[in-house]
Amino acid sequence: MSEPRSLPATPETSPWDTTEYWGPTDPEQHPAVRLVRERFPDAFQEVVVFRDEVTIRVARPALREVVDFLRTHPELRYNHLTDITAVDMLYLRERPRFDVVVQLYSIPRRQRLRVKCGVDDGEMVPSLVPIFAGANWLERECYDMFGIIFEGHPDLRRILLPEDWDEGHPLRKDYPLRGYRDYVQPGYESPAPRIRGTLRRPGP
Amino acid sequence: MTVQVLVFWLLALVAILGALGVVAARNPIHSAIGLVLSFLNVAAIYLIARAEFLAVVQVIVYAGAVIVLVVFVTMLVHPDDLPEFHGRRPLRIATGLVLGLALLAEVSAAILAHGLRGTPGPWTDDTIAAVGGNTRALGQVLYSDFMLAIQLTALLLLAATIGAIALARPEAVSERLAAARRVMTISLAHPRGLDQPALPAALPEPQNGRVKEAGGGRPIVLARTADEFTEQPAWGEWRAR
Amino acid sequence: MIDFSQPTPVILSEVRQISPTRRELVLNMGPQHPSTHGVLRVRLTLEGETVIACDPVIGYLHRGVEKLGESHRYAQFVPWTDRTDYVAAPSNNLGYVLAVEKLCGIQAPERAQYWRMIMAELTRIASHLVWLGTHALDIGALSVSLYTFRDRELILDIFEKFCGARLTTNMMEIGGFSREIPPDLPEMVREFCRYFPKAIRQYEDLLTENPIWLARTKGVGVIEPEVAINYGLTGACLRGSGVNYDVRKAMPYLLYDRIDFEVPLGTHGDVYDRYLVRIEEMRQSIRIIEQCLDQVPTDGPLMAYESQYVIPPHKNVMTTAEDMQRHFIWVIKGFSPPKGEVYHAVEHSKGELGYYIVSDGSPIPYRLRIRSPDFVNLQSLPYMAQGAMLADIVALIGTIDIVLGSVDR
Amino acid sequence: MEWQRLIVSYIVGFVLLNVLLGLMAYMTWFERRVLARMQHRVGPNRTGPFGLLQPIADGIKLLAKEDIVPANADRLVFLVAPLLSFALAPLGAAVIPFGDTLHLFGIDIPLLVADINVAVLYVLALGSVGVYGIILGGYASGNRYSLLGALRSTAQVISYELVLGLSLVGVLILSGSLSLQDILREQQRSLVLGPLTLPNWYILSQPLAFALFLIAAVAETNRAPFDLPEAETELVAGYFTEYSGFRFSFYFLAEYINMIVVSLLAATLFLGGIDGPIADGVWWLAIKALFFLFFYVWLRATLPRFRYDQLMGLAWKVLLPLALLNIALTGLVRLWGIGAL
Repeated sequence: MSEPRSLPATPETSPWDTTEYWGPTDPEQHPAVRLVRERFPDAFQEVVVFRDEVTIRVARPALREVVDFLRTHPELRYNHLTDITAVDMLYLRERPRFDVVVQLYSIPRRQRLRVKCGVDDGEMVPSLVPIFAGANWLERECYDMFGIIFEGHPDLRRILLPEDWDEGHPLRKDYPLRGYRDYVQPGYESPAPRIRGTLRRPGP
Repeated sequence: MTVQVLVFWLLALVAILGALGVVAARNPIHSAIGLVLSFLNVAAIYLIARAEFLAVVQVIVYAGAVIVLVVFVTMLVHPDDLPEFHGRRPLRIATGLVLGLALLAEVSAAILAHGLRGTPGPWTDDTIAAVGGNTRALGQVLYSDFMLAIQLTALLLLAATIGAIALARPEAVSERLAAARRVMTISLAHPRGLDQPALPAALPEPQNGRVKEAGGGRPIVLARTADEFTEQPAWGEWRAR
Repeated sequence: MIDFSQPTPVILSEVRQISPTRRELVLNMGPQHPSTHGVLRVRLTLEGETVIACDPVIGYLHRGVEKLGESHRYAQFVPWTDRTDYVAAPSNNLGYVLAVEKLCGIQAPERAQYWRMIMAELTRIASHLVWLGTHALDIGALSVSLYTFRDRELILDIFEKFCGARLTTNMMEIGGFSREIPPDLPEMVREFCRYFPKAIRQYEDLLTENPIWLARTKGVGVIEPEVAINYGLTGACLRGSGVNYDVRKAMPYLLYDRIDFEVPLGTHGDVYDRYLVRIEEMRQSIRIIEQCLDQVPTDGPLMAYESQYVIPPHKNVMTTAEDMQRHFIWVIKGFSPPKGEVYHAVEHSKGELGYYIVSDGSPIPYRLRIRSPDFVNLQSLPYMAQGAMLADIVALIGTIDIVLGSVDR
Repeated sequence: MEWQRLIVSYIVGFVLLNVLLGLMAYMTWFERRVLARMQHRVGPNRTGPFGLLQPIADGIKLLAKEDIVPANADRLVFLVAPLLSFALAPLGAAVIPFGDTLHLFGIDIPLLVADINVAVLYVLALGSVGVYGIILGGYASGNRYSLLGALRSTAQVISYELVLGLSLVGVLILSGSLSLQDILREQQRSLVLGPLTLPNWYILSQPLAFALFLIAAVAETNRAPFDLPEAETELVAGYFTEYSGFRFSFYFLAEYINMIVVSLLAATLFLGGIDGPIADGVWWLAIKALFFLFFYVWLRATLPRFRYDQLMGLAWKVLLPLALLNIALTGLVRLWGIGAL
């Protein structure tokens, strides 16, 4: 009994591709894609499908309008804001530097959708707080971790890091994993020693 | 007798010291403590005079209730709202002096008129014992001879209570709360503007889900499929809040 | 029908502009406080005992788990998911593992999926038990917490039997389970299922009809359904308001579509309803576990060994050169899933737990985002706290069911 | 003769105080053991047989701890407040009769420290003064949790003191005296109702007053479900948040002594005190008081905590009207002389 010599990278038909949890996987048949393209011909940029997941990329200034349209259109009704996050695309492309990723879910239609927009340093993304109360902390976290400014956010301050954190935004790709400097505990002169030793095995 | 006199002087001294503390202390709480001290010693003096009931009532009412309320209010008041104790206030000093002198004159006049021991009344040890203790005697006097005065006092206190409640205006708190709520809800992006009309009451339509009595007089709905209660929540008694 | 089409007008201003007046008292509740469930800090503005404003301050347990995810290989990150929501570790494992499997396009064998469901439901019960105990303790019912922790021990014993660990289990692996199920485990789980309904009745005897409990929870912390949706709440916080959204039903993962169970929905959206919903969820979990035990095949593979993304079977590593090689590379270098991005959500005991993974084709995730349910749910605290009393705040923190490890990540 | 009585009284008081302190220490042990049994635990069982030495170990530990005074505390008040609380707590036991007069060495020794003719009021007065320990401690700590605890405690004690006092008025009307000796004597009579011979305990003639007294007493001693001043899940520890070491233990002990005194008082006022079916004596009092102490622990194990507004609502909207109703009814019965009650 031996295992097959070479294994396929990915099964030909993955069970994940046909769930329809994100609507039709053919972009042309997807109602959200069609309607957004009709309604925002200028802002609509592209649609990407991976596995069963449908991602719409729109222009940055129109993000709020698009999301509001997706939320209120009677055929779409993506009324649940699942998540807002960002991806630092520093190593993947030239510009813009970040992608802001909005995950939407329609409770009545039981479908998800992902909306993306690119943003560079110094640019502002329209905040979603006016349409989704739940965007408040999610956008604050984005600001905290990436330094993305959300225009129209009522209370944009750091949320997970201390308010006086002055070392930038840690989820950026150019932020070193261990931070920029050693943390010195107040009242102590030298930083806590960094443990660099090897693992010790218990003796015989 | 000598022991009693000694104890009396001691109690009187502490009572006066406490009273002085009330005036002298800067901290209002310390003043209140001084007042309690004074009251307790006065109660002890009553005890020496064999007026046990009066002594205990003095402790319950004055030390136990009145001063407790004074302390309560003092703790509630923000330190900035307390009157300034520093600096000279000529008007206040003058008023205090005049009132103090008037009181002194009054007490002196009383002492001069009747002597330090005062005039003995109808209630002696024997008459009190005949009635059956000073509690009983006090009750008899209060609720027969001074009935009218007692009732009037009670009426006055009731009126004062009602007046105090009216002055304190419980709705002041709710007004402030409503204002704060407006600020808070707006700032945190209240999903439904505060002034918007509430949605109409919508009782759960029995779709596929079954209603289960969960306890506490409260039903919960068990949804069987994923499609029910997504358009129309299982939400009853909207205005229950 | 609720009209979601109307945009809601809001005026935006700064929270910090609310400065306390003289009659108000600013109280810092936490981060060291008995009932903030860890290191939550709530800045309360009080007038007397009435809460005027409430501002949750979080981040005291922030460890940068997402940053760590971007520096660990895919399989290395599984233990880190234990450390986010540490009272429901297997569910976290499950969410992450499923997201990676979706990214790779593989699926665990049927038997493994059943066992994953059993473990996930046991986790849900364990997590709800911790919630119930601490919630009741916050409101002052002392004994319930001892009872719930007593019964949670039984679940932890099952976990220990299954994987050797009790709290941070690191139970799920990418592709299934690489170790055989202990032969007496099914009987152990069945025994628990027989016992546990009695335990639920015991908790309910202490709380459900208790007049003080009713007075403390009924009508407190009401969230209307559209508000709950707008805040993005999930889990019992959303279902307590009567909105039917349970990932297990709405978008079945694993084999939940084969199981017959019901989703409890509240009718008033207050603390008491969320309590009832969670109690009923525990009953439904028992139902699910029993069905899984009936349906699970006793034999068959537990790991999707046919994929290159899965660690080779231990026996073959020791006997065949190819698998030893693969194993070596898998451990040292990791595996490289295809380029792409996936978001996969599971129904965690606290709500929708989603993992969003961006892969650039290297063995390390390019971006790993944890959409933790309690982080989003906690946002509704200021809304619920409007006009509440100080004592209600602890009930409200309890009813959201937060674990700060998951909120702060 | 006067001096002799005074000295006897002092000795009885001294013995009583020490017994009370010992009881109080074992009350903590009792509570922990009973609570543990109710919660499927074992409770303290390591120090001595059945953990019986645990209170002593706890006492030594608390005495050995550092006595911390916060920087922004009102120092003098902060230091004195727990002493006040602790000193006032056992005084209530002075008026409780523990038995009939004892003849020893040719001296009549009454088993009671002082027979005050306003004993009931005296106990109430002690309760109302005892709150100062809590208020001042909470105020002086300079901590907001302590302040809130003190505020809660003030409002609670004033409200429930009222209920406590009014619930006793029925008993006082029936007995016609404020002295506990007299009330006890009155209860030692037996009541003949046709074929039944019942003790004339006031729990039978005043059940409503008994219930009110019980509720108000739990609130007065700040015990669950009325333990709002020290609600640990809301106010950390309430008024004694900042206290440590033996000052903390003073508050702790005062609470337990208060519980014992209130239990003794309830037993004396409503359950006939030392009166029992056979062989009257202090043991009957002990059994009855133990029942109340167990009741305290039982409540704590079972019930959640009230909210502040519910607590005040209960006192003013439910208990107070009931107490007034009870007084009116009792007064009418007494006035018309119906029944031998």
